[in-house]
Amino acid sequence: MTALEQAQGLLAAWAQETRTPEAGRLDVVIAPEKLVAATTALFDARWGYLAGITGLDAPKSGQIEVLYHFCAGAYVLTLRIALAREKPSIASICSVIPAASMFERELAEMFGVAVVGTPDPSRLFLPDDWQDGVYPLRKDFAEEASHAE
Amino acid sequence: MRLEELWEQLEARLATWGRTHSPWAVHFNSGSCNGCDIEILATITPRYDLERFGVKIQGSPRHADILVCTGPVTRQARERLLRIYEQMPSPKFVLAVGTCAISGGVFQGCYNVVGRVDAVIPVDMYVPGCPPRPEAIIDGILKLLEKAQAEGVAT
Amino acid sequence: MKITTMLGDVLRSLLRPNSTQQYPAERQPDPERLRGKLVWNGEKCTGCALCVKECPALAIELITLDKAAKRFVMRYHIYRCTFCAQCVENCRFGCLQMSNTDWELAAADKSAFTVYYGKEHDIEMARSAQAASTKPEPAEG
Amino acid sequence: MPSERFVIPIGPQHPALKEPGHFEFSVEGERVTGATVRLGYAHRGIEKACEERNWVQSLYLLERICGICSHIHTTAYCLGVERLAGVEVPPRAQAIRVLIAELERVHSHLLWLGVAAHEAGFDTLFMYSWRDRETVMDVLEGLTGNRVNYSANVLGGVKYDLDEARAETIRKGVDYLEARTYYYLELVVHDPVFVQRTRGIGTVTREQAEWLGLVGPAARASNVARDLRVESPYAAYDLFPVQMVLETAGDLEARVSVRLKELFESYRVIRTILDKLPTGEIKGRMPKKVREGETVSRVEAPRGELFYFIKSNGTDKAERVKVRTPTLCNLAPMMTLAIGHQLADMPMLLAGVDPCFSCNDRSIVVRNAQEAETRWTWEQLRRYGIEVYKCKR
Repeated sequence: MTALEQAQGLLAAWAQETRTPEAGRLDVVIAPEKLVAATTALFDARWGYLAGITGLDAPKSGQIEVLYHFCAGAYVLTLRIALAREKPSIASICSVIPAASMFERELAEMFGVAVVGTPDPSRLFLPDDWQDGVYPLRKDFAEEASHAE
Repeated sequence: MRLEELWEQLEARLATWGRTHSPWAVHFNSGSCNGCDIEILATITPRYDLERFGVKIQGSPRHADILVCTGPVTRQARERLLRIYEQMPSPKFVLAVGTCAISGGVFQGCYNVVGRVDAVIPVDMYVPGCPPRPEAIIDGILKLLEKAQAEGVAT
Repeated sequence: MKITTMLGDVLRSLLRPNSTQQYPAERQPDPERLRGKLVWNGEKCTGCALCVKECPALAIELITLDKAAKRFVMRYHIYRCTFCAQCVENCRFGCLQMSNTDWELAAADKSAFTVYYGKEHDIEMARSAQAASTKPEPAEG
Repeated sequence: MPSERFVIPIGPQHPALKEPGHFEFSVEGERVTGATVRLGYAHRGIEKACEERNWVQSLYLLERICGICSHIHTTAYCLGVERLAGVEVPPRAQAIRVLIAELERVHSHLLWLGVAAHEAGFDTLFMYSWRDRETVMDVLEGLTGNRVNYSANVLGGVKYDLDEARAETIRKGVDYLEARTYYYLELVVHDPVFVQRTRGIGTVTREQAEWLGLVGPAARASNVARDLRVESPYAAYDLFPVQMVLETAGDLEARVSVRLKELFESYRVIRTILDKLPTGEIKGRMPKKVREGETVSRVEAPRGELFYFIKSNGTDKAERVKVRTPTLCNLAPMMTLAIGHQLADMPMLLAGVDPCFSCNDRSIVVRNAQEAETRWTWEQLRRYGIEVYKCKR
């Protein structure tokens, strides 16, 4: 049994959809409220480690997709969670994986996703005088001086 | 009267000579990619040995004559750059090393980048390159000292 | 470090040639592939502007004076150039080259960092057109 | 008086830090009771900028995330984009990529050794290792035309080919460096001064390393087998396999020796590539637009695993490029580890992870909000220092 099959088995209870976009990768779509449970299952089985959290903004569909990448050797497992673009919010997984704190803070600052229960929600890496409520990685964020003139 | 003038002139020349023959430099990275920084560090290592010209890279801006700036100025670093410049005693010179410090380079238009160094503080010498070779940095410093010598830096 | 090892090291270092290069006085030969200042030779230029399109730092501008007569002037901003040589890579006619000798570019005056390439009277024309236009230098900084 | 905690701010401009970072250590006596870091001085917003530049422009932008590991960033990006576009990269190009990546690892590890020695107050070793590092810098300059941002990668292949004369220069350089590396390895485990600063300092057990999510040499020093060159060979690593270097002690000394021993692996791989370089083209055809899709590209940078997530929407620009650098994984655990150590050990502990803020700051900052502390500004500390010395006089 490969690591990905094992992961699929672990997550079977919560998976809404399972895809294999490339060799060695597995995408599992889960509901936002199932995130902590799914992460706990992976952590209890010692399946890999959290490699990062990616946010994807899709204004057309009115969603912000949050991707939790777990890596084990050559394999990459991605938990995909779709959130509404209006007031997006998700539970923190820091109680399971403390190292997720930084990734969650990045997500909060860059996409305006409220991470509920994250241990340290303070201002992250943007400058001290950054305007509240402006999220640079959202698609509707306009750079003051665009590169292409 | 004449003697006093002569003395003043002599003093000024002596000061210029001293200041251009052993300038101390302080290095500040205002958001660079590190490329220029390691090249600046390389200039003080045995191969290039900047101390041949009396130039010493040291820590405190209060003891420095030359501010070596690298990188585009980020919003967060802008205040620090200004403060370091203000802390330096006069006469002071600024050397902008690398394309980013001169124009912003590839980072032109990034949201967290204020832009080039001379938009924040006056710059006396520019060294383009991405990053410039250590030789090019030495060349820049020598040109800066030449210029300072020609203009005189008594005050 | 043991004292014997250290002494051996010191003695060996004494016999080694000096590792410091006396740079401005003595010069090493410039590496063949060194990427210095960009040089444009417009004889074969067709004005395709592929070099301009993929420049990551907007360092080059191709000014078309007369497309049919193939009269082009290149304005090159050294102070923006990242010396990546993507333009050299893109040019199908070999018009662009990065000089391996011209790399000591330090200057106190930024105007030295804008270079025009092309035929002399074409450059004059481009310069006067630039001076006449009210458009400021594009995106400086 | 435990309520009157002393906070020592360091940076962003500091003689020991060549890069901007701001640290604050709270101390009781000499013992560190809390450590926080505020980065963001080098945050430039590269991820956003990638969305507004075309695929080729982004390549050079990403190269300038970090001047020390510039090649590995572009390799990760190129591998990902080429996979998305379905471009075949000639084997010769892949081998040259690996060759430059290994040369870069040599330069990065030697650089790190010098910096770590400098932090330990061993400036002779700093000068030695930087002097020898010039050998590999010369090799890289001869091969690619620039000492730091090589710009050797293009989408679809590499720019610069290798000929026999250059291969010979590389071989000579590698032979010299190998002899020097033996010397350093001998030195760092025997020199009493250096050993005092490294042995038993900042120990991370295997469980901790896995739990805290360390990557790269820092993880391998704690016997965690994480090396993507071995686990998931990318580019030409399947043709030129690498042996994983592991240490068990988990302290700073182990981190030093893992890096030095990795150098021998790099030398071996470089020699094998030079001997068995595949023939053929060095560039594949790359379309201007990349078809829709997402990909994950992971490579082993000198500091550990580098993670790229690239999403294309079918145009000539990327929809999203996400970069997770190894420093991010390693810095936060070190801040946790700092607690309980002597203040004097801090520079070494930080040097041990080889933090690269320019890599990191592109996206992240760590700060543990600590309230009810007497925060000292740099100015206050300076005044305090002056007062103390006045009293002494």
